[in-house]
Amino acid sequence: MRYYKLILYLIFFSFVFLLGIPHLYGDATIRAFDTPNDDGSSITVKWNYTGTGDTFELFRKTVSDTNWQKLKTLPLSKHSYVDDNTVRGVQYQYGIRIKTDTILSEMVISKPVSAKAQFFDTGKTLILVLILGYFAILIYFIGAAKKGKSLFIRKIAGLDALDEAVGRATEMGKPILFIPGISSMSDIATIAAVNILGPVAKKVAEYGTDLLVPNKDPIVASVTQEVVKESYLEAGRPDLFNPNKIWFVTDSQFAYAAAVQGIMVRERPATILLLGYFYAESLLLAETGNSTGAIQIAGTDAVDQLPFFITSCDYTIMGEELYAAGAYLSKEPTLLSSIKAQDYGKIAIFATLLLGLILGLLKSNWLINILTVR
Amino acid sequence: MNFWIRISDLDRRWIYLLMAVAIILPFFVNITIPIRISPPTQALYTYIDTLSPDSGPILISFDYDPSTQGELTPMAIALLRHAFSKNLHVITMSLYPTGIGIAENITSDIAKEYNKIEGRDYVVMPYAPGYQAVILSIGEDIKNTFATDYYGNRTDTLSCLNGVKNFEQIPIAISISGSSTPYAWITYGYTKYGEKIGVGTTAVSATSYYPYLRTKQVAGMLGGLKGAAEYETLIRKFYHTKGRSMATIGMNSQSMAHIIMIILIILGNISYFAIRKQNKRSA
Amino acid sequence: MKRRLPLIIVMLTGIGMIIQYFIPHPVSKAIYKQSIDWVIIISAFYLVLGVGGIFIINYQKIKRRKEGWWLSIITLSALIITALIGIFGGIDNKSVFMDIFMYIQLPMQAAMFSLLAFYIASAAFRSFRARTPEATVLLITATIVMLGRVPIGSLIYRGLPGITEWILSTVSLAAQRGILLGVGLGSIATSMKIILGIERSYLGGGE
Amino acid sequence: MSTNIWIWIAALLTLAIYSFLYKDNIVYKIAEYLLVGVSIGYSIAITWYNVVIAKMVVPIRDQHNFLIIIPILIGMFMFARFSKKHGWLSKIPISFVIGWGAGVAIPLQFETSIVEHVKNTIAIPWFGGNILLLVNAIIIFIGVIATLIYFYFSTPHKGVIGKVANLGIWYIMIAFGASFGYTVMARISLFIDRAQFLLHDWLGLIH
Repeated sequence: MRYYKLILYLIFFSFVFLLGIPHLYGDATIRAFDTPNDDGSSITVKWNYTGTGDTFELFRKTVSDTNWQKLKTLPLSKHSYVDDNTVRGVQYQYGIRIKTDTILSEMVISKPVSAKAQFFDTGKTLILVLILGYFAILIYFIGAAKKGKSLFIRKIAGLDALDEAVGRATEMGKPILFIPGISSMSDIATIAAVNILGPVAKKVAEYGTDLLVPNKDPIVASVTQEVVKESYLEAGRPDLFNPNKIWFVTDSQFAYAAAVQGIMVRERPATILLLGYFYAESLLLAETGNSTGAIQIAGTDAVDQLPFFITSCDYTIMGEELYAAGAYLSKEPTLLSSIKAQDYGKIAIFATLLLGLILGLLKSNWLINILTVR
Repeated sequence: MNFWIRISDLDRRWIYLLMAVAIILPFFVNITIPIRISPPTQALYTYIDTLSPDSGPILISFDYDPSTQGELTPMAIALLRHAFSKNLHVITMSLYPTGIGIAENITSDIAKEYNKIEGRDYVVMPYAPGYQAVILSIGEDIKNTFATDYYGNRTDTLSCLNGVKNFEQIPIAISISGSSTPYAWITYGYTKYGEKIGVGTTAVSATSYYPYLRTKQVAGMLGGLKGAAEYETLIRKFYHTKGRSMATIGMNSQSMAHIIMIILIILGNISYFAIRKQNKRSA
Repeated sequence: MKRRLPLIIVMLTGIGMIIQYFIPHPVSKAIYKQSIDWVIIISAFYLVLGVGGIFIINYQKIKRRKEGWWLSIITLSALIITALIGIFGGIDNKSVFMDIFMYIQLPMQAAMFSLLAFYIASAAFRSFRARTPEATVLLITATIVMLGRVPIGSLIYRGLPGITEWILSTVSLAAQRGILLGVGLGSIATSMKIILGIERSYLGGGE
Repeated sequence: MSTNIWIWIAALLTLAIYSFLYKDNIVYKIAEYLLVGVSIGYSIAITWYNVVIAKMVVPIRDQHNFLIIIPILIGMFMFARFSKKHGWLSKIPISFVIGWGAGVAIPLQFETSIVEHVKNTIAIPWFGGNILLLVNAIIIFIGVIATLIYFYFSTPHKGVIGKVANLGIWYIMIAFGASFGYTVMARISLFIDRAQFLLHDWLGLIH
């Protein structure tokens, strides 16, 4: 019974409250709130107004202030404003007036509000779910691999050729040229290239062939040097290791290309491996290599450069095959596990695509909305 | 049939030579390959063509560095010639520190062709750091953004800028760029101040502006050497501009080179099939 | 400790940067900004190492009078002179350093880059042969797109630019998207393996 | 003909690079070694200003941001690689850089290369009324699936999977052809630009 009375009171007072607003042009309400998912630098103001007028005038003051300060004149079509000129933690009040050329309405005022910084961006929840899900799949397969479960991976064209190409160089007594792309170490393609370099260097050491690794990135240079040194050690030939053959050339793209072009025509390597991330210099390197008659195997995840490798190299490892190749060659089961996780990721993408197809036919935007990361 | 084998194994230096000739020859021989004007080029041309000297100065921003000069400089030149032919006032600037020298060189060169005077007919602005900040600040007060011009004259004393405060008096801002600066012009110039934006960009980046053209956020666009050649064709036709049409010449070279490549590919294939037939017969 | 510490650092920085992505708080943003500088600073030390290597290699070449030793003198003196002029003479637009860049480095780089005009022709000539159905498709699309981009193409057939545009925005887009999805999954998985300490080839093999 | 000495230098160096098209020769070698030297010198000077001064000296000296000492110390560990006993310390800077890169990449990769592509692929305008757009969207949809199947490693390419993977190859070949043809124009314009430089700016043969 008491609730019943309360509701009645509420209705009554809201009527009084509404009547209290001067009905110059119509009804207006205003709401100001902390902008969600931000660093606490802004407040969002939204208002509703149905009625006539020319423009809105938006005002602001801090709670302790007495004077209103005009923020902005906005067209009647606007119903929100993000005030990004606020001080975190300070309480503000916003007011709005409707203006015609002759009259200005009474101000409608919001409740005090302050900008706060959030600790979790809810707009990115989807990404968090995806990361955790993918992590779980990956860890599952790592566990399976550690238990010795064998994981089937289809053949990757170009990988078998790798052995052959290394063998050919040793037979001919000519060097092998390994180019780990021109990107930095944090590029996954570079890591895959380094993964392939290990086994290749080991084989080279066993046969006593020369291996040249010119680098465009100083960090990559120091890593490839370590990897080759380690491989020579494992092959029992640390005496053959010469750090001057794995070096940093220059960090300028075309100066590097000029130098590598020179190496190709002067050292005449029998085998050239172009593995990693490449830019426009891809064709400069591959064509020069091709003109020397070397066997060339390329591998990159740089989609734009793949056509050029395909035309100028004997074998091309495409896209994510490059990552798989590294894992495959290393014969480390835990590394292979990620290929399985990738395949499950693909299955998830297929499922999402099909679901999206069906929902699209049902005129539902639900999935597209979910996939919109703000 | 030995001929086909020879073609098939043609020394690549012959190909290099053919390409070089195909590209260089059109510089000296006058060939005219008709150029069809694409809608984005036409849109930009038409917009600028409707302006009159009292519409206020147009703004051209040289947002590129020497690496993309080949494709972009002809655009800048064509736009300047169009503007000067129509006696429009021009403001040139650059969001890149390395672009400012290019802006000054080209603007003063073309101005000389038309006897235009710095400060009266056109202004070259100095470099000011920060893309976003510069564009936003022009939206408020351009004389505040650039207190002096490139040569150190106070901007509030220049007659070219009389009555010019911000974007409201500048009918269009054109960003010539091989990178992403046009996006900054769209986001801060168009979205925030409603300024008309024109774009001049490399052939490779041109496709990424089509969505903006469709939504009219970009008023018109020149894409690559082809776009520049189209613009040159328009101003030659309607204003009889003299001076080197770099892009049109370049476009002739471009067409020749493409044709040579296609002939080579066809020859390669004929020789491939001829040799295969030969081998079959001998087997 | 010796083996573990690098892996612990990888894991901590990796997870830290992931968490940072989800936090809009200014503290998190500040940490991110600061961390970028840290990586830049650390990377600069590798340049020192790399340049050191260049000095050693060239010095040995000169000292042992190896074939082309005098070319090493060119590299080393160009390196030293450019660096010194830049550091002591300034790098603004009107400096000698910029002249060296604009009239020595840039023209040579541009010339290197433009060699591609020749290489792309020779690559097309050699490899665009209708050996297999797949190769034929590649060669036909390449030819259509090549023609569709120049004025002479639309003289041959009006619709060529339209077809070019269509190929690029549908079939080509689909394949690129497919490749990129796979590349995305693969590189995320590799990044995760790095954080978990399973992928550690960057540490220089085995141990 | 140009009277500017710098233009002459630039032009001669450009020709030196082009001489490689005929064959490797001493002039190209000189240009190559010079380019390598100058480019490293350039990087050193730029790093000096942009990293050493801007990111190390200024923050410590002017802003008293002593946190910057940490990455400097981490960077210094890199020199430990020359010591047998403390060599393992040299793995610390690389661990930091790699861990940082992996952590930053994971969420961004999900956002830009997975979610965004999937979303764009399923946004098929079924009821938009434009048949052409609808057909294009379906062609893209099929292509994305076929290409992705080609990169599926867990089953051999046989049966239905093999057929779909084969379709994927066709898509890929068309994409590669298109992208090759698309690039031709840009590469040729590079040489056009250089030729104009030589013939106009340097020799003044064309006007």
